[in-house]
Amino acid sequence: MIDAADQIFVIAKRLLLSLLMWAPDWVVQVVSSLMNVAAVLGVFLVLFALISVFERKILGRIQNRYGPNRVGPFGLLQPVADGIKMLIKEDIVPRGADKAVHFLAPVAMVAPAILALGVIPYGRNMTAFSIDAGILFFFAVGSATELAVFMAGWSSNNKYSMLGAMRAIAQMVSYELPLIITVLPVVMIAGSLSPDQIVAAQNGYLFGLVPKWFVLTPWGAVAFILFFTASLVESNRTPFDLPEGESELVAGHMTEYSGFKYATFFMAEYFGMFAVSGLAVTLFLGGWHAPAAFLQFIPSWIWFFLKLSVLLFTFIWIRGTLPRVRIDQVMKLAWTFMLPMAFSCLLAAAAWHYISSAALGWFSSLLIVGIAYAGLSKILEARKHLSVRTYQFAE
Amino acid sequence: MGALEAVIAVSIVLFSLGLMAVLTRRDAIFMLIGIEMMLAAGNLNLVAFWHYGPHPEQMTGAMMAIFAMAVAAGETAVGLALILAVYRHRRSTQIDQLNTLKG
Amino acid sequence: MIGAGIIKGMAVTARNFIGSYFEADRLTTVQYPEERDEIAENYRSFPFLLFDGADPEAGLRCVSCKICEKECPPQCIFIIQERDEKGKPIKRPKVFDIDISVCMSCQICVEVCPFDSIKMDKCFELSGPERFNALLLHKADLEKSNEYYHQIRPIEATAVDEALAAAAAKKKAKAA
Amino acid sequence: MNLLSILPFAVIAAITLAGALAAAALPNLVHAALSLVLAFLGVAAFFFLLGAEFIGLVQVIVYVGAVAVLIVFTILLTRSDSGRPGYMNWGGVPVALAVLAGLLWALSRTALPAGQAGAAAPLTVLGIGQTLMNQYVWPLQAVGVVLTAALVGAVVLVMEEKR
Repeated sequence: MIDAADQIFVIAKRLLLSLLMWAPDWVVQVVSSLMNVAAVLGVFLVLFALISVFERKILGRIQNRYGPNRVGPFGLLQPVADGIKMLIKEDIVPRGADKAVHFLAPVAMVAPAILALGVIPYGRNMTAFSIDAGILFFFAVGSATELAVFMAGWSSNNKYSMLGAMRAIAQMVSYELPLIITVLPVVMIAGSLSPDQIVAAQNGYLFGLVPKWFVLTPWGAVAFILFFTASLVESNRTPFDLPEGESELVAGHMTEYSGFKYATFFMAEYFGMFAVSGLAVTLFLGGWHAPAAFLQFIPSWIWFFLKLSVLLFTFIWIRGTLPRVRIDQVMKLAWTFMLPMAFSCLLAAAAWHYISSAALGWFSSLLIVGIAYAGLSKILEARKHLSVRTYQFAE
Repeated sequence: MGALEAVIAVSIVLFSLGLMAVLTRRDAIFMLIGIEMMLAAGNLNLVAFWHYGPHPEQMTGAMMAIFAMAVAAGETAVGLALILAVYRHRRSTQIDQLNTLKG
Repeated sequence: MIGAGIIKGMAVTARNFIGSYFEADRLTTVQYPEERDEIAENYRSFPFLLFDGADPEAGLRCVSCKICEKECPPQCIFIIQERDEKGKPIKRPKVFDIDISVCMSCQICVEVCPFDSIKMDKCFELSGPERFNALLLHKADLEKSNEYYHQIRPIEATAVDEALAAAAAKKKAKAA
Repeated sequence: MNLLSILPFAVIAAITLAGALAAAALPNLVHAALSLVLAFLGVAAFFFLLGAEFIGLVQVIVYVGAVAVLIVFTILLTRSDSGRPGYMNWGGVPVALAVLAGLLWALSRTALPAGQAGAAAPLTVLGIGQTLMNQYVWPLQAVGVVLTAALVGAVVLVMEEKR
């Protein structure tokens, strides 16, 4: 019975497919992938609606107030209200705008985020499209969003959106490297690029209680924190939401959008968040594995979405806490701190993997990462106090 | 008209489009776009011949394509850096205006 | 250390977030239309005319001396004195309008009124369907009884009544 | 080549060539750069079609993710798209057509190996990794050096001369 609950969606899909027995096999194949797409889209559209209201409620609670509780019970119908408002709003396209590119930008922004969602394993054999090089596919699709940001910034024919787009692209390009290098140790240890193998590599429990997730190894913990910070930057979330810094850039590359196109950008940001935190769960938090042996009776996909919501809560929690970072600090953090730390994770992972006795391996990788962290903090902290801020352009 | 011939024909057309872009455009960046297209056509050829070639298990074509891609990326970076450096001195990227070397 | 400040900050917001669920006094929001906070004693919104007894016409204190009309800084009070059939002015206003979209609740009219006939009201839900006529309150809308005055400002109302009673007694003693 | 495998081939070929033609012909520089991206995606789809899945993904990362962004950034920085589209020197088209005709003629004359049409083992990432590390170790290091040199070179070229 437990296995049935776990595989409920897989069985349901097989039942639906069995209705098509008479069709040629390529029709069945097309229909099955369409069903996968519909499932992924349905789940994440609902999650998008929920998280847009939860974000405002959690931010409210952090600031000692309630957050939306007027529309529907506990404010849960607020996304419906927002959606209708967005649909009714007039869609203004600036006269000087480049019509075609202006229209295509939100589409080009949402498409990669949704594509990236197809690769993540949501439960035991519940991956929408299991591609052999799934992680590579994720990054290939992820890098297309920079172009969409440029299209939005350029076609709006407005200085602010151009500045916002340039900041966003500079930020996203320079954080793609740490993002990929922190994933490297996981892929090397798991020995494959496909998310299913990576989740399988995190199976098993140490005397029944401690799961063999990568986040519990020293290099994994550091890589997870770096990956999480880099994903904050990739999805333009606070404290790295420089492109749409309200105070100086109005709404960055999204300034000239209104109505449904703006809602699409909003959706693209959240889908980007889902995709990148889904990957973080797959790579570091053991995908759909239960945290302890005796908890395995709960279906696997519940574990995945529990971990996902913990990560999404942290996204919102960070948004409620940290102030926005200056663009040169963002760049400096990427190249002087994140990259060396990511390389040290690589070394630590190698040490952890190849040293025969587990305990010694564990401590040696902790040592490597610790030395790197201490060294970098000392270097970067020292320089911070000494160097007076030099204004290059504002003489 | 096997599959290999079809792929090669497509890459030939792609190559000649790239050549046309290089020849007809005045802007240096357009020339780079043309060169990129020619390189992509070359890669396509390599992979096609690897896939339909006699010894696919040796993966020579695929390896060659990967290395070609890596070098092409490096080349584009340097090319664009050159264009920027020229732009800073000449304030324009129109090629026919960059003829101060002419005697 | 690089991350130390961030962790401290996150701890603060975490305490706030969890505290908001457990410590009731953290959330001071009042769900306005359903729950209503009691308003302070000295809160004032716009002026209103006082009348004694039951009948607003007979008991109206205002004698239309027009001091408040002159004194009002934004000049939002408009008074026309009542005249009997022979045209002789009677000590009662025929028209007494206050444009509350102009009135800035400065309470000068209350201070200058020698007869304590105009006081500041406490009701603030005055939004009207349109901007001009709805916000021009006429005499009928402005008249409110002394009991209402006692209700909204108990301390001040009793003080005013005592002063009036003392003045009346002194006048009667002087007359007797 | 039954009907089923011609359809995806034709669609992808159409997309690639349309993107390439647009990139070559469009006067507006930004439109050309974006249609170039379309052509790159088409070529990546070709690689998927030819079973080289890994190379298709690398193509998307390298070209769509990096090269296109570089081109677009250069367009921003040089503002060379300042409205007046440079005249098209139409002299180049006949040359390109001549090259096209020559190559097609050469293609039609050569007897290409029929090839087992996809009997090859699919290109697994594991396979690529092993060959990269075994037969192609030195070329890999050489490409590493080339890329670093290109990186340093590009930065030096563009760095502001500290006057």
